[in-house]
Amino acid sequence: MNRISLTMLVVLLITAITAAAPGSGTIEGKVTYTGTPAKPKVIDMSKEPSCAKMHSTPATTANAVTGPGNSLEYVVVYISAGATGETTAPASAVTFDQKGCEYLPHVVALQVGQELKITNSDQTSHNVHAIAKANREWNKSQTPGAAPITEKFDKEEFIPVKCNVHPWMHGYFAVLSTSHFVVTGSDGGYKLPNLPPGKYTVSAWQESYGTQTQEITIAAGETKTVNFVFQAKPY
Amino acid sequence: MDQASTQKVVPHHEPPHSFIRKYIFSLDHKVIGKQYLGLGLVAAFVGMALSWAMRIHLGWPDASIPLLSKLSSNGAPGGVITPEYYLSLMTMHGTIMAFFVLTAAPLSGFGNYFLPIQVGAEDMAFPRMNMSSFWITFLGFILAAATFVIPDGPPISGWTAYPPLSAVGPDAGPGQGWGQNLWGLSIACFTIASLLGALNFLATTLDMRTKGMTLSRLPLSVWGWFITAALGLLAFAVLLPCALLLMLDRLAGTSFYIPGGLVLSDKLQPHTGGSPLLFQHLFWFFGHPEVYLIILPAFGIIGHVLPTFIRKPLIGGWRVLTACMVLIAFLSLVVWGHHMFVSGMSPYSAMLFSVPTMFITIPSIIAMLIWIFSLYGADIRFSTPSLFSLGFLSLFVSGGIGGFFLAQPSIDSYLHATYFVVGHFHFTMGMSAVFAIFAGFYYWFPKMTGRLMNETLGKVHFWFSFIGMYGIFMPMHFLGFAGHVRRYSALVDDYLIPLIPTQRFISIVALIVGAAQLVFFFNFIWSYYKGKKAADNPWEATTLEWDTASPPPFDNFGGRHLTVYHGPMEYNVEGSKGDYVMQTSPEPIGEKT
Amino acid sequence: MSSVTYPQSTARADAVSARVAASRSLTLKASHTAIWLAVCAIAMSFAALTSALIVRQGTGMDWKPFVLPPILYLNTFLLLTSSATLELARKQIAGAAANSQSETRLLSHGGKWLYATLGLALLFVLGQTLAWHNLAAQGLFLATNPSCSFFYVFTALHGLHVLGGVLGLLYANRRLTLGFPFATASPLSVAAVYWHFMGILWVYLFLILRIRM
Amino acid sequence: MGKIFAVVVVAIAIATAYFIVGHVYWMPEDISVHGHVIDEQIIETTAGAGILFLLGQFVLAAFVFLYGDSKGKRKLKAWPGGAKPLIWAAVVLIGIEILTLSFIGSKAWGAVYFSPVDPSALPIDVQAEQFAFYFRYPGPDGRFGGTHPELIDEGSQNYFGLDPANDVAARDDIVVASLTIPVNKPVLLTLHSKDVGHSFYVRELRIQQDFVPGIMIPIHFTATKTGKYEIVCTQLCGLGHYNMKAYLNVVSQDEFDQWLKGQSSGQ
Repeated sequence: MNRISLTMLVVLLITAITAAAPGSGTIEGKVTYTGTPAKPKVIDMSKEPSCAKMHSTPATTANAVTGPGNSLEYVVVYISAGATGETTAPASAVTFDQKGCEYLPHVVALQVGQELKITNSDQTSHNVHAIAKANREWNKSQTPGAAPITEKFDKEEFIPVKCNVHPWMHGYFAVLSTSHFVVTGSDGGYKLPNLPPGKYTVSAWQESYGTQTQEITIAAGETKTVNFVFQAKPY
Repeated sequence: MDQASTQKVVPHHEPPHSFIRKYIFSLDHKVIGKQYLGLGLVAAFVGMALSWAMRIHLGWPDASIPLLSKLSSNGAPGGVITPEYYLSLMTMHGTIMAFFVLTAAPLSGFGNYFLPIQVGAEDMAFPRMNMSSFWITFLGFILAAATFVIPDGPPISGWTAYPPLSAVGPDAGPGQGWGQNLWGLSIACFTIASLLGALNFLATTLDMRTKGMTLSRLPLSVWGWFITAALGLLAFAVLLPCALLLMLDRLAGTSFYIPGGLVLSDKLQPHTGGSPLLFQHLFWFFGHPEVYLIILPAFGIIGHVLPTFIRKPLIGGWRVLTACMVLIAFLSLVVWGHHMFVSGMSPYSAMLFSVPTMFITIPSIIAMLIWIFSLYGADIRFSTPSLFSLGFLSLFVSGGIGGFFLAQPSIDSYLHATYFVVGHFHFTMGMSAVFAIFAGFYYWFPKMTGRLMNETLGKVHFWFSFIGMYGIFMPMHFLGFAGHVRRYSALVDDYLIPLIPTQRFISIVALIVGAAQLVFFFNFIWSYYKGKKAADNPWEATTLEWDTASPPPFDNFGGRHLTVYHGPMEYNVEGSKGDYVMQTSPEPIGEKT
Repeated sequence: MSSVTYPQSTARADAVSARVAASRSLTLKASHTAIWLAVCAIAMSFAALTSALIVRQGTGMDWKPFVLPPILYLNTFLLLTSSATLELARKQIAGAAANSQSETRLLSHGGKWLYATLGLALLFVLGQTLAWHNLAAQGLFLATNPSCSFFYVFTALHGLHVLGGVLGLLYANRRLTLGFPFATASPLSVAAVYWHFMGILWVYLFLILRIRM
Repeated sequence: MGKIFAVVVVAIAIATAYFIVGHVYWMPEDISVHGHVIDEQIIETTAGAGILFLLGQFVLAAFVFLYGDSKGKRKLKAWPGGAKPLIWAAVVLIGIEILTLSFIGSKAWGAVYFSPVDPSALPIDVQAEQFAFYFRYPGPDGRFGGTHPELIDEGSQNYFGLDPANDVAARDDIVVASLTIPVNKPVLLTLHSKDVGHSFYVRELRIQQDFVPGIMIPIHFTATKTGKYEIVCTQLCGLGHYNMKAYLNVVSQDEFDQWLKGQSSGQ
């Protein structure tokens, strides 16, 4: 094969790839519930006055946060199968703050190998205890004003994280192997853009209600809607 | 018979020639004694450094100690001590001080060096066992020190290591993984070594005494070590299985101490039916005698050193003080429950344990009266050893008083686990023992090295230490009355915040006292090489160690066979020309014991 | 600096040989003392363990008794017999030592009984391990139930002590192969104290387990 | 040297006495029915032990002061009477002190532990865990729901492992992080631990009692003074030990009923 045909082949490849970009599809939708979810419980922070006085309205449990129109917040929606060609984790770190003895955000999603930056904005010491099973379990204290703790995870896992000093502090590290993931906001809506055409399995994970999956095929430039409905339990 | 074959059965080895045999794996009780003292000094320095870190943190919670950040990036990120690292420091401070300093130095250190000489033997009964005791202890210390370099860091469950905290592994918190395992191994080593050592001490005292060294002529130091060894044999024999069961719970999944239905770190623990109180009973059955394993050699040393410097025998001779020590040792075996008044043990047994605990004060107070009233009409010579002995008397009175409070369940229910307890046991088993160690160290240094320690530096060391000890530990009693809970890495409770200045004051005094100990280290090193040459009997004492060269030759008495004619406290005897009579002097006098 | 002059080496050699007898009897006396004290300490440890068993069985609601492997009866018999054979060995050797002035090897008298003792000891340990296999076959392991835990701990610790005793007997054995006057029956008598204690200790542990199962 | 030593010892003894007698640091006011007995016990012990302390230090100081270094010029005197008077003094005096203290002490102890529980006492279930206390009131139905360790889920504040789905009694249980009790009414606490050993210590109540995992430990008391007090943990329980605390609110009966109503509507 001579050099000219080789260069032509390369040119063709490049054009093909660039052409694909604008034509990438999007999956979007809304996560809602049916039935009656547990009433959010008021958290009694009296043992930690410095935190208690940071809440004008008392903080409440976040294991099932609902919004208008039965929307569910803090649901992790991600491509669990079908996604291709993404291994490198983004260089940007995901931040996870401890403020008013609450985790901000309650659920943080990040990619395998991506850096997690944990900060303490409180006047009290916290200990961040990642109760991992697939990954290495760790438990580190963070005194007020201490430097951020940075960690990485090398396996896909939904890791419960807690602070033993303030037992009500409970959150999750959603460590995903895909780069296509999103955590629903207060409206329960989500959007997974830049998906090359193809067949995908979309999964939605909620800490109390479990995981749901749906199959979907999208063509180039197409935007499809996938909604998830969880069965809420009063207790 | 030719000498070669003779050696087969001569238990008392020949002078070694290789360096290793001389200084490292030596069978010579004097070298082993020095090794123990050296280990004790190193351990004491480590333990003291740990307490400095704790004191700095308590006084100035957000102060940064750069050195610590190098030692543990998780435990002290940026040099600021995290709550769990404070507990690690506390745990290792207690473990190292209680075992590797206060038990090792006065008993195994001075005991190894001087017990055989004082009974006129040429070595311990079992030199090889003696050597292994030291090296097993050394291994134990290495294991304890190793906890600082492993990733988890040292355990955080205190030197008492109560299960389930100490038994369920990493779920209980940082340091409860390999840190706690190494800790357990370290304690096991120390225990085995102490048992072997106790056998050696007892057998040597009973069977290796020289001609004329009847029990009534033993120096009080020997009595102290002998009684301690007997007590240790019983106490450590219980600690060993206690620790074994704990390790099995940790590593083999058994449920001796861990009950069912425990949830740690959101994990339901796979155990059933164990009893945490069982551990507490086993532990304190050892743990309370341990306090006396530490203080009885101190009693012995003071009983031995004081008469030399007041130039009088103690009132009641050897009998009364020895009887007190025996009584204390015996009672210490039946009072362990007073550590558990609020532990959920039956309130009836609390009352049962309270009474013998109170009765321990009687022999203790008799001993104090004997010492104090022996000063009456004396001619006290104020050299450093005597100052430390007198300091011991004052400190032990102050410490013993706290016992009256803690021995009563009703009062203990208020003072338990407060700084009152911390102040109390630091006065009694801590500082009293330390002062006795210093008394012994300044007293015997000339014999061990052939040189005298510098008196001026010694007195500086004494005054800073003596006043300092009160400055540190008396305020802790006061904090106890204010309900200041111990083992807190930071003061966040509303009623504790006003007490921070007091903590800061204690910290400052502690740092000054710590600096004063450096004076001692310097004096020790300097005198070792440059100190004034010592005569064989610089203090004009009577016992056998002063009847040989300084330092003593390999077989202690250069082949002489001593015969003992008198008791150890023949000072200012009527009708004798000098103001003291050596135990070996045939000069006939009315034997007064 | 020393006020005491160290004897010359030749003088020392005599001094040493003169001390031989004295030192030897001293050490043997001390060894007897030590072995009795060691027995006390070991008894203390097992007393602590057995009281732990009683407390643990009383507090936890999860105590499941099991049938002790029958081979334990045989093992008990083996261990007690070994005490008897040891006594036979001692009797003959002591007798030989008393009236032997020559270079006789004391072991040639009653040595067979000593070897019999060692053999029985090893059989006992083997038997104990068989008992473990028996339990394991029933699915009873160290952590299965507190009753099993205590069984394994007792037998394992006692077994270790027995092996320690075997070493002691081997040492005494070596000393007996020396010619007179260095060979004496005494090391054997020291080992015997420990050995009989091992038998008594096992009977005690066995009874405790028997009662508690 | 001897004179300096004597002066220092006396100075230390007097300073200590000042701090104790002057109550520079002291117990807070007692707010319990049983507490005054313990306080009297502490006062008596302080008096008895304090005298011994001062005597010991003063006699030591006096002897060191009098019989200091004489460079061997002084003729030595023996203590007249030898050991016997000292031994008798110790045995008799201390014996008496010990026996009296033990006698009064056991009464004080009995007042705390052997007094019968008032049948009308308000039952409260207390759980200690790393690193907080949680308190459970039976709610309107007056019955406690069963607890199931495997159901414990702190994310949803189910600290006790209640099973409201299947257990009706559990549904109205009130779980809070601070202890609110009515004044002058007997209270019966049942202490149990979720994980490791803890302790329940309220200085003002003169009560300290460990939580022992695997055991339920009942304690009862009556608070006599309204106010806000601190409950702290005194048994080393892990890294958050220093910060394991809760508040005790002693309120009037009416306020208590109000509070309880508010809570049960909140559940």
